[in-house]
Amino acid sequence: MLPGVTADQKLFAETAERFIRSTCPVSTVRRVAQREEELDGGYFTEIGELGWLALFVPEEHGGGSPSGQPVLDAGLIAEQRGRYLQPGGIVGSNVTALAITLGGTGEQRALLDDLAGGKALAAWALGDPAGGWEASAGVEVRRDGTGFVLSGAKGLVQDAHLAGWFLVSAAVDGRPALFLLPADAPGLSVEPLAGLDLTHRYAELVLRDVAVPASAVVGQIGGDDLGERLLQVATVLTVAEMVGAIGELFVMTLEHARNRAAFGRVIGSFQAVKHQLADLSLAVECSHAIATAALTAVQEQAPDAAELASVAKAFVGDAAIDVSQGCLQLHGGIGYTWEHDLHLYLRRLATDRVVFGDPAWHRERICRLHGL
Amino acid sequence: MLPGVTADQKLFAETAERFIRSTCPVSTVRRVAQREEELDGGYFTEIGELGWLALFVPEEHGGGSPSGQPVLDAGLIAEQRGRYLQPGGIVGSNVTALAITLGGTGEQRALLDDLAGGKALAAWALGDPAGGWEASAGVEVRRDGTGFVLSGAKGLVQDAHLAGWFLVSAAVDGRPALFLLPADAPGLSVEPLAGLDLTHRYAELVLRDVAVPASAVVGQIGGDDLGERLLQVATVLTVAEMVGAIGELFVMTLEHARNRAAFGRVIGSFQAVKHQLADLSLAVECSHAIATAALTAVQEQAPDAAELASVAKAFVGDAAIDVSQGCLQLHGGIGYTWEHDLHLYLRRLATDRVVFGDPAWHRERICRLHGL
Amino acid sequence: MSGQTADGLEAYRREVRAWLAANLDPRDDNEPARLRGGDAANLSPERVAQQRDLQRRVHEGGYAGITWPAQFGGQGLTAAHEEVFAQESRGYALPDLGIAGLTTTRVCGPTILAHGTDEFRRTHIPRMLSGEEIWVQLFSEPGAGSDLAGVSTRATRTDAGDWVLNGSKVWTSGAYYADYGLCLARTDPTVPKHRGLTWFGVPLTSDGVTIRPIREINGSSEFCEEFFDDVVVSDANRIGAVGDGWTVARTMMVFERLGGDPDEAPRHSGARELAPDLVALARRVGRLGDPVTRQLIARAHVIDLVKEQLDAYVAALAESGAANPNLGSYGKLAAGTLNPVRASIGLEIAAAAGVAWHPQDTEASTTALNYLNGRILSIAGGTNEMQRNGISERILGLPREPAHDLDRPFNELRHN
Amino acid sequence: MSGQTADGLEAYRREVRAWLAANLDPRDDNEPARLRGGDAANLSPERVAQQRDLQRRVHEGGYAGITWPAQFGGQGLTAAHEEVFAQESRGYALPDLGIAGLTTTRVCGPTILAHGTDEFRRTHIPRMLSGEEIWVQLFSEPGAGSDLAGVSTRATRTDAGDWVLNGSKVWTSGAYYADYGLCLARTDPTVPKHRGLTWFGVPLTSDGVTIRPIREINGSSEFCEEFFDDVVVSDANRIGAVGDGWTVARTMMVFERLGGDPDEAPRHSGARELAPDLVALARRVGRLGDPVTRQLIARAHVIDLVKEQLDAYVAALAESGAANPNLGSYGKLAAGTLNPVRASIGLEIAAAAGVAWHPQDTEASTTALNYLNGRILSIAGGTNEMQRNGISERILGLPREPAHDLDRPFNELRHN
Repeated sequence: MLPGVTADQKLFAETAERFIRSTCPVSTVRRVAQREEELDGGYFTEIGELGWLALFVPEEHGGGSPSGQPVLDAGLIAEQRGRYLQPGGIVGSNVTALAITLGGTGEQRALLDDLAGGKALAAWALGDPAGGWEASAGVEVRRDGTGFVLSGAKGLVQDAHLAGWFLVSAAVDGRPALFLLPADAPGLSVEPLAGLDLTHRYAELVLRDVAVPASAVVGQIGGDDLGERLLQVATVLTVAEMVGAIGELFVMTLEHARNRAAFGRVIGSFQAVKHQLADLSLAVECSHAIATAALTAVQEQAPDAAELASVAKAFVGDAAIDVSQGCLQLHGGIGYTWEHDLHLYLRRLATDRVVFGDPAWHRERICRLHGL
Repeated sequence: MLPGVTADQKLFAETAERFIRSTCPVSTVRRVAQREEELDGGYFTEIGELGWLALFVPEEHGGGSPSGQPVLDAGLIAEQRGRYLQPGGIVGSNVTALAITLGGTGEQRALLDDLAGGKALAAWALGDPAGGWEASAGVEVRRDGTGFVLSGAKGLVQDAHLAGWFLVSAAVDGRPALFLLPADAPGLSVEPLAGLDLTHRYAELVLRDVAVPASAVVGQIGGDDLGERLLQVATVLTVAEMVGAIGELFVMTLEHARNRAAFGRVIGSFQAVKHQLADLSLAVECSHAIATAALTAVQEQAPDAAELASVAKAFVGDAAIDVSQGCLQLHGGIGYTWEHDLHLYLRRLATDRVVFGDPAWHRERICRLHGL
Repeated sequence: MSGQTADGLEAYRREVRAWLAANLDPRDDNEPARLRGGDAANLSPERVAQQRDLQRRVHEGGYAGITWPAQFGGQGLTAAHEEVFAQESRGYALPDLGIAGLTTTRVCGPTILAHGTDEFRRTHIPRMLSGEEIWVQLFSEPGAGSDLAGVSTRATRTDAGDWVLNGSKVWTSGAYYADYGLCLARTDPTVPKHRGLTWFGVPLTSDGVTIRPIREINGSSEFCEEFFDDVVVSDANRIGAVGDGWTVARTMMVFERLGGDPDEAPRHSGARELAPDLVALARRVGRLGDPVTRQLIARAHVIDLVKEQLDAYVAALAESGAANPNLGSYGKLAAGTLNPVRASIGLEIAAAAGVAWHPQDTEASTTALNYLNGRILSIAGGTNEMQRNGISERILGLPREPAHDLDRPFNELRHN
Repeated sequence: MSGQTADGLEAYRREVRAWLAANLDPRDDNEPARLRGGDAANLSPERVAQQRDLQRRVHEGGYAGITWPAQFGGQGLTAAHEEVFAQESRGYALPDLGIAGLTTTRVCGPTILAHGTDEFRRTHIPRMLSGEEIWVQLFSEPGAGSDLAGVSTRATRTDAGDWVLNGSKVWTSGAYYADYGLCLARTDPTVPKHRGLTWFGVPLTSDGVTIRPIREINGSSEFCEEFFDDVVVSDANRIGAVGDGWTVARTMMVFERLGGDPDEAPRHSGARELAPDLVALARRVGRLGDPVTRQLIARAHVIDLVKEQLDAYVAALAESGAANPNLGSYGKLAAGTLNPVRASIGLEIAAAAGVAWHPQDTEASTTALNYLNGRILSIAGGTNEMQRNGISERILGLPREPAHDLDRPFNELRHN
């Protein structure tokens, strides 16, 4: 995916792919999705051992990234995870680890070892149930002595059922803040949602007068750009997962067109099919290109990091629908069957398109980033 | 265009086409467009004799329509005018005649004979220069004794340079009103605009404290649906012109694809070209269908007339761009030359798309018509 | 129409009216209309048995197969009589044997009437009219979708003159409760593909027939696939001449085109609701006032009305008589290209609610379901690509695709 | 690089620097960049003469054709020297002979260097470097656009061994101020189309040559068409062997692909303006606060950045060496499909202002001009359809289109 990957990064990505193919291929993902099998708890400690959850964690807490460029390394993993529709959203754990690393108290930092090793998982509760992705969305905060009381609901929390910790965004006196809460905090409940995606599960995080001590705040209230940085990282990692899924879906469709025959020829020899495949592959390459640029900019904290992250999500979000629809069309009837993997990709992509901001939300954000 | 045309209507449309082909074919339109030739003043008295301007005029003023269904008859003429890119916007004259017929004073009705015969032309000044098409757009009215003073500007007035009369929409005390003003009214000026379309010319109508007597009001101020009816009629006639142009553009492109050879075959034998032509022809047929429905509903003053007129303009406005772009693509380089007629269609359609409301304006109107 | 006939029709109308009132229940409008792509598994064995009974009652009353020949159990009357019955019965609960019921009376029955032997017709047509036999089409195959004549299910003749069937069929609506399949099989693979085909009426209870529901991507199972393992079929069950299957198929496709689902007939002109699904959704997510959402709602409404008016326009042209018989492709391609756009509009309006929802939130879950169903008409019954071929070649008169497969023996062709 | 060479390069850099300061004017950044599709008629005869003079001065200074062979008037130095000159001269007003000047040094010159006779090269290459000869490509024809090898301009051999040219060429950039055309003609119509072609250097002042500007739909005239009526061309002006024109053409196309307009090089990463044309337009029509307009502006910006990053991504892949050499088609197809979308976005934002405007209103008129220009890259230099063929066959590895024209004599083919 990145034209300039180092040998270390290449090895890291190849190891990831090998692990996935042997441990959790799409056939396993499907059984988990159909609730015929629960995700093996060992999956997370194994990927912890592989270092997927340690990329944003400092060395003293068992962390580190192969290239010293954690966003790029996480992007490589995300791409492989997307290709094979890996379950258990780890973007939340990675982003929570990054938040604690950048702004956590000593007490909070103690959690980093568990996060890095996959012994604890975290989810980021940012958006509200109506599709807003501002920190303030969905939750009200009132001060109570030195602490706070949180009320409201956050929507579309990825794999909340697996999380031991929640990083909750909210606004205190109009200024963005991050709170780190254990899943068993009184008043906090996870309400599972039904959904399109079968490979991730989503929930609403409901906060009923949840009392939170000041020590639960990560970073400064309104005092830094931590939330903005997390949004960029979560966005580009989601984009990278989508790019992996889009690429795999396209390859699957190209193979189909090469092998399926009609009227005595393979369908991939019909110009109308060839041209559709050319257009789809353009969307795939454009998605790769803009994702690479966005990952790089966010890694380098470049001045245009926020913009490129939003441009990437806006573009890849639309491309995901176009490629899904085009691939379904080219598969014909067989793609309409439950047994075919195609719909697992279609469902995942339509959902990832929305997670951490749908294209319309990011387009409006692009205008605001430019002061419009 | 209308599956249910009567024999009289068929004859009327065929006579119109014959007249255009012998008197003002596209080669003549081109010379007028390039200012190599002025439009023969006789054109309007001739089309007056053919009855194109008399359709909305009562018999006692020299009017009448072949089928007694003036909107449908005018639609047939509009289609032929669109096919051959006829100059001199007559929608304005027809709509002004309709306004006077429905709501004009005795004095105003005296103008009907000249309008019906093409001896005087009128233009309707509705929209403002920024693209609003509400009656109130662009012009302020203050009362002055029994009369009024109008100030402001109306935009995109079609062929204002030919008009002896202007029907000006405005709001009096927040209620829509129509004023009939002679082109030489003091304070009124026509400022020619440069533009994309070469076959119609557009101007801004500037009103600098134009004093208007009460006798210039057509119909009741805010008291009836006259303005709404005029908008529907102007919209569907513009749509009918567009459908004529879209159809002709498509036929031109189909002929090109049937005759142009590349790689030893006609290009219309390549599946990628065939499929583009199929999609374009679908857009053409959909345009025909919705235009027919809208013309019929407006003729019958059906409950859904307003809605269908707006749906037709929204759809055909978008289809006009799609078909223009598709036909340009299939023509290749030759379509990029000034000498080829294609760009005359492309320019006219992009402009007609906006006149009396672009698709976005009509889509918002559709929501409002449904009380949203 | 002569005065006498009109009198006759009025008498018929009175008879019908009396019979209906005495024999049928009023229609229950709360019963959900069958939805394409919805879960049709609600046709339980009990429900099917009940509806068969109802059909038998209508047949015994003399109102099944009104225009069908009397010698095969029909009533031998005119289309005008049929129309009278349709008008009068509108308020009653008529038998509803689901999609396979429609296939029986609109596709398989007429095809058998046209091509079956007298003996076959005398045996089966009355049973089709009385609800005793439900028939489905066994046409599409896993390896032959768009290429309809590319079927490779084999029928081999035995020494006794009967046939042995091997192969599989797919996308059969409602086969799980049907009795017979009208099955297209290849009887001679050594001739070009259109020439070696033959139709058979296959009892679905025969040894070697396996029927499996297909689970679709939306989770429902309206369609089935069927497997044939050495299924023995009597030569008496052959429909049409050996090798003449494509002629029969063409007849069948005409009936198929005519026999659309009446629930899907174009709506009448007049006041129409503004994209009610999307307005409800936008209200639910609090975006009714958002200008971007309003544009999307109006776009969907434009799509709805344009499809409706295109169908009406094509129907009006068809009635005028002189129209190209292939114009129906426009309506199909319009649905195939515009339905997915409309489905995506739903996702755009819904944002988060379109991908995850509280179990009871039907506005949201419908949006997702529509997205999954959005391309059904882009694929089923002739893909968009096939419609574009048909429009460009049969309406626009452009050159046909070079054929690789018309003159060569089927067994020398590349197939799946 | 050895220390000595690096020293040598540094010495060269000092020479260059001194020469530039003494001989050239600083670059005037207010001069408008050449805009594709804009009116190039501003290359007046005076301007061309002035720029030829400047080119002569650079050549006399020893800085024209830095890497070209010394025996043909070049400097015989390395790419590193050329890069040094490029770095140092950035702030100076270098000769600008417009699009035909670029064609001379980037396409025609290298092609002639590769395929011309020694005598021809000794005569013409130095003149190309000194600004004395401006060359254009005479390749496309009215009847041969996408089908590049389908040219029908005929060159017939005379008894004296010279050639007589008849036919016409089209879409030649800047021919109105050029001296020579490198012209592809059919010398044998009885063999398949790729085999009967030959190239000639044709003085554009020859008897029988007519050059006419093509007026484009946007009203400008960047391109020309040329007519040849019994134009006599000496056999000494032949480039490459008789009948071997397609080999030469392939060389030429490689140079063409390499020699893109430097003004169109990908912009550098970093802060970028948000679709400045559309923001100005939206401000002008008072819609900057309209959510629908903001979505459109952002869509355009996404298009701009994705095209930029796609080009950068493909370039990075190409630098890695192992990339498919056809990847450039992606950038071309992206421009060909996305530019029209972006142009339509302008029309949508502008509404009334996009179709009629006060003469001085450049935001509005630019919108309309962009709409007319929007498909230039969808057609010129290989249509979208040709790019899709290339991508599907040469990158995705799908079967090639069946060829109707490769093995049959040209004069038996259907052509325009």
